[in-house]
Amino acid sequence: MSEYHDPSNVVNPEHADHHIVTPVTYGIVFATLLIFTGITVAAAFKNLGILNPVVALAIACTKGVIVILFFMHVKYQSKLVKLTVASGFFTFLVLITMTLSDYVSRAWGLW
Amino acid sequence: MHISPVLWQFLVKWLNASALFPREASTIAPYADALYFFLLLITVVGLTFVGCLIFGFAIRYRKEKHPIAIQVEGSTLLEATWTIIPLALFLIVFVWGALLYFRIYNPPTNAMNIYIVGKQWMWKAEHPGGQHEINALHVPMGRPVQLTMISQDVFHSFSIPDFRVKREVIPGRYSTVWFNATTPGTYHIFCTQYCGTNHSAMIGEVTVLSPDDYEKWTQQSTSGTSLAQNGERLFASMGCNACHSGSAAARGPNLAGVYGSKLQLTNGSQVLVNDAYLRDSILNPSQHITAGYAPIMPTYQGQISEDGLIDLVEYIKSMQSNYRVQQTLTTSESNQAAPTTPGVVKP
Amino acid sequence: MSATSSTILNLPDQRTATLPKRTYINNEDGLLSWLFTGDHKRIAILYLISITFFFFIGGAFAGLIRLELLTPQGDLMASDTYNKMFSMHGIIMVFLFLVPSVPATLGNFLMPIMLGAKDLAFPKINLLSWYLYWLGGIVVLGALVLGGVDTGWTFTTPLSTHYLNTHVVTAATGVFILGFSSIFTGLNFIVTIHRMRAPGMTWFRMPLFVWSHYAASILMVLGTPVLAITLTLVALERLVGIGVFDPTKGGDPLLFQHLFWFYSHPAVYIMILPGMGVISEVISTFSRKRVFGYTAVAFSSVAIALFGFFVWAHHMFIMGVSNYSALVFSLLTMLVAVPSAIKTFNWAFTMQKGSITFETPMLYAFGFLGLFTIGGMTGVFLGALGMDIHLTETYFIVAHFHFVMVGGMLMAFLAGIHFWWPKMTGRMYPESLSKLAAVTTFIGFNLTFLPQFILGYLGMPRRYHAYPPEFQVLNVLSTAGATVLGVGYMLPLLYLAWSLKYGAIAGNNPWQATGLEWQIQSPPITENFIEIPIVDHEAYDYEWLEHKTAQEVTTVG
Amino acid sequence: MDNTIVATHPHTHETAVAAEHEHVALPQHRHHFETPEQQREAGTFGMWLFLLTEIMFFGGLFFAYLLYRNWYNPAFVAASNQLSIPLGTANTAILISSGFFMALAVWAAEVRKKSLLVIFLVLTTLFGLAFLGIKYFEYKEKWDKNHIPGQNFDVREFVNPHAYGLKEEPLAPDMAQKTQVFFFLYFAMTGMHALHMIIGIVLLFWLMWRANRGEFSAGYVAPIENFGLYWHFVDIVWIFLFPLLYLINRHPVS
Repeated sequence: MSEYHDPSNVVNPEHADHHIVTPVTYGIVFATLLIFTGITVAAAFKNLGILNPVVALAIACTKGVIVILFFMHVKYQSKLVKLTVASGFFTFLVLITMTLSDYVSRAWGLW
Repeated sequence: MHISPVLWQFLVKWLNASALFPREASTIAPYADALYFFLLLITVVGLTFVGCLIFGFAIRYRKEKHPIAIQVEGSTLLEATWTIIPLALFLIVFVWGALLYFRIYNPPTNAMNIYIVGKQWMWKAEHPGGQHEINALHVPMGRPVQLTMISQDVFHSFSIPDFRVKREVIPGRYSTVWFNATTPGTYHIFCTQYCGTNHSAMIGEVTVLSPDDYEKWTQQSTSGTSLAQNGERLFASMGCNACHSGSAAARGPNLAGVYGSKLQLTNGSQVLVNDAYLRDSILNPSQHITAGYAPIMPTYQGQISEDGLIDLVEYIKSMQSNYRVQQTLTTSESNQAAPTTPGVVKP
Repeated sequence: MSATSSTILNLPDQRTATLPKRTYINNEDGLLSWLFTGDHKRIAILYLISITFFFFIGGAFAGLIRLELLTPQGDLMASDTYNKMFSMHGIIMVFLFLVPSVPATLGNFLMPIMLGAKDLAFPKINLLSWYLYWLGGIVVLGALVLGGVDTGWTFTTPLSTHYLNTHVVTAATGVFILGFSSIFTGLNFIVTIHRMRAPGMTWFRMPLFVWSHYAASILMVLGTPVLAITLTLVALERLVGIGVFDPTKGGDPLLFQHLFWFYSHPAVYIMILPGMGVISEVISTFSRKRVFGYTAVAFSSVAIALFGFFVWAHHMFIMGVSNYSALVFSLLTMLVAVPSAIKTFNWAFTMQKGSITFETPMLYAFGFLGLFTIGGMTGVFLGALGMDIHLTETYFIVAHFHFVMVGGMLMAFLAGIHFWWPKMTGRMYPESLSKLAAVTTFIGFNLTFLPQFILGYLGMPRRYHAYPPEFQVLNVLSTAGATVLGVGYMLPLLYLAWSLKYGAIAGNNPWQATGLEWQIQSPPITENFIEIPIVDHEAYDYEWLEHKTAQEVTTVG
Repeated sequence: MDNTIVATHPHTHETAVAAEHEHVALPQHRHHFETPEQQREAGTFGMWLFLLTEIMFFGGLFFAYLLYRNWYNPAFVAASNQLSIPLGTANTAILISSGFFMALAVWAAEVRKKSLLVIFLVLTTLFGLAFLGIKYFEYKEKWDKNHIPGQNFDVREFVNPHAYGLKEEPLAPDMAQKTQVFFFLYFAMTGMHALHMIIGIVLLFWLMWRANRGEFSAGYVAPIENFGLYWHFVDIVWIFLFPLLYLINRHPVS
């Protein structure tokens, strides 16, 4: 174990201090998630037409983001971790949009 | 392109004899070759350039001659140059390639249609006039030919190198390719998509005939009943005419003249009726319900072979007039009786 | 040393020189100390032995394939056997050799040292990745022993799901496991690069070898799981008949193609990028000059990784993707070709005003530059929509990717192995024999694969067991070339093994290179560095090296 | 593949010796890291990279779902309405609770409360098991109704729902066949999710055992934190699966 303390790992932007989230925050997040679950079930029984899946997905995304930010501590993490999370969802979107570009435009006919 | 014809002939002969390039036997081939030569040119120029750089530097700056290296950071100007020039070249290639792609995959409207069914491991060609071929295809010279292709099992790929055309033959979906052969002769047909044990035996020959010879060939090799006639029989025997009787009170829509028209569907969309639509609405009817009709048609998935579907499609395509509808009814009444109408072959 | 000598090789006096007493090799003894090691260098050696083993198995299949194609008739083996041969050749070479080749051997060995770290971030995961590699390898070999698999390495549906009774599921399981081996390697590299750099080692002081591995690792981590789920679906489709890829049940076989190529196109960048890193190091060292336009080369690696995710459908131009989609993917394909062009020119200009010597690694690097240029340019042929129609699924494709993968990657791998051999083993390889091997490989390679371009344009389809007789002349040439190529690959195996005992003692820095790995003893100690270095100079700083050497001389003198 | 997560956490070679303060070297500190801080961050970062691969792994399934839902919407609606909303909702709540207790467990480890940590880990496990239990009954119902894709798949309920007391619109026979695609994706997605849960629960037992020995109440919390990330990721997958599979179209057809 070297005594040398590496300064670049502490002052560099990839570093963030170890933050402890309190149980109160967790409790609030927990309640919010349950409420959103209720809303999404209720919304499914209303006929909103095209908006139904949009609402369902919007709520799911919100819940997901809340979990990622608080339960998974990303809000208190370094930029590096934030960027990592974002890049994962970005690549997922690339997969979806680029593949859909084929399926959607197939219906446009052959010129 | 205006090269002296003599010179051109010589060039073509020389190229053919040395077999570095396939024959140019369709109208598309020269266009494909032009792009190929352009690409070959930039490759050779690029390779020569890189080669000259490497060998030039290697000789000029070898250690014996240049013992102390001079450190250079880089050069934005130079780097920009070799970013922009390749980019420009590649974009030219892209546009050129795209234009060629549309030329190859956009059949002219007056193309004659031949159906190809691929299966492990043979090609079946079905001419609308009732000529059936296996691993062979006869086409007239100087006339655009469109191939409507489908696979019965796995992916195949229909390739005629001398025509520079190729297209994947997919299960469950029609794909098309077209060509206009320019020189009589026989050419290879290959299946280029790996399709199992006898992949390399899935080959055939396309024979390009002069128009007269082609006429003779069609006379001699017809099976006697056209695809549309086969389809008519099938139409009756599957009981399609029970609903698609053409009368106003029928439970199914009138099919006369439906081919090529625009249909309004119950789900609100508008579709152009083509081969693919007809095939799919036999197999998956509920997704293609014409506005005003109930979704009662059963699926025929697994009950009709691809050949049968082609016959049906060809029959529905040929139902362009009321006369044909009446014939259908007559046929259905006399049921299995041989159709009396001559096979309508779309030119 | 005299300024006019034609080599930069600087070996210690062989009469007095010995290998260092304590190295990572003899730090602990016994087979178990290797099998349970956490040392990245030992794992690299384990990987090196493993991939060499699989390379020669895959190579044997290649030899048999070429032998069969000597004559137009299918007379050497039955078509089923032939199909199994090329499937196995593809699966072994792609998943068991090319993907792990440079990253798992040279990358594992050098990455921590280049960053000034004692080890990779997760040594146990690194070891696990090697075990997964073997597990996957054994399952793949198991599929072979049980009777083979004949899907081709692409597992095309519905052929692989409904029309074959060979061991598709076994092979897919093997590839699935290998995927996780590759994911763990990539994950380890990314964390190491981000978190384990020595003080002063900023991003733009990292060697380009590290940059290219970083780019490749991103692709491994993000691409490979898609392959995993795709193969899972294929296996389920085979076992249960679920119908996601089966058109008769409403599935779309093209969905398989999309998902498969979403991984498998980036996979070719996983294969080639680490090779590019090796070339950067080699050319710089033997030109005594920093890499021309360091930033451009570094960013072009990242650009390739990024664009690499947007171009997969160019494998499907004729497969019935929509024309609009084909246009987009073709355009993006043209864009991804640009960074490769930038790299090639930057490497060439690195030599400008340098002081060039021609040791074996440099010869391999020259080979790489030439072959990669051809391979890359023929990629543009295939990216051009209209041209692709005629060329795809023919021997042109085969030649193209062998130029990139074998001509590019394998040349780079051999360049790297020769370059770092003294560091890994402490001994030099025999120079003249290895030069002969480099030249043999180059000639053999061109003889094998240049005729295949012509065959491809003539229209000979790939994966054909028998072919029309007019293609025979070119096929004979190709087979002849393959023989020469085989000799070219056997040679290094023999003389490198020989050099383990009889090679000249290399000393710490035989090439007088600037990388951190050359400043420590060879072979290195288990902890790599006696004390963690503090980096105060950029990569490829030859003036710094000269200064340092001069100082050492004064101190010692 | 997931059991490899175990190895993500740097192992201990010796039994934990209580370290009083962050700056005192922990026995779990690995020699090749400069500081424990560096080690912890490397672990978290590595875990996140692993979760990226999980995103892409599920991504393939999600894309297949998206595609076929658009192609065969009526079949997806009808088949989705066969799933039980009360059970689905209950499961969502249970899984969120499990995640909540996991988050509390991480907190307990961070503030070094050993008994609380063990209690929360036990609660996490119990709720996880409850989720799987309910899932079992849901699967069983599908089995009884022959709604498992394969040879015995039964479409009668979709072709003629009124005969079964359902208020659904009947599906055309060809569309009814496509419900099989939905059920396959349902089983693939929830099954893959359940597999992740099972692996997670196995890991939880292991963590409980270690926590009970006091390994995580002396400042070394990386395994708990990283497992927490994994467990929450599994939650997130379910948060998306629930509306996508259960709530496609619940309102009466107007």
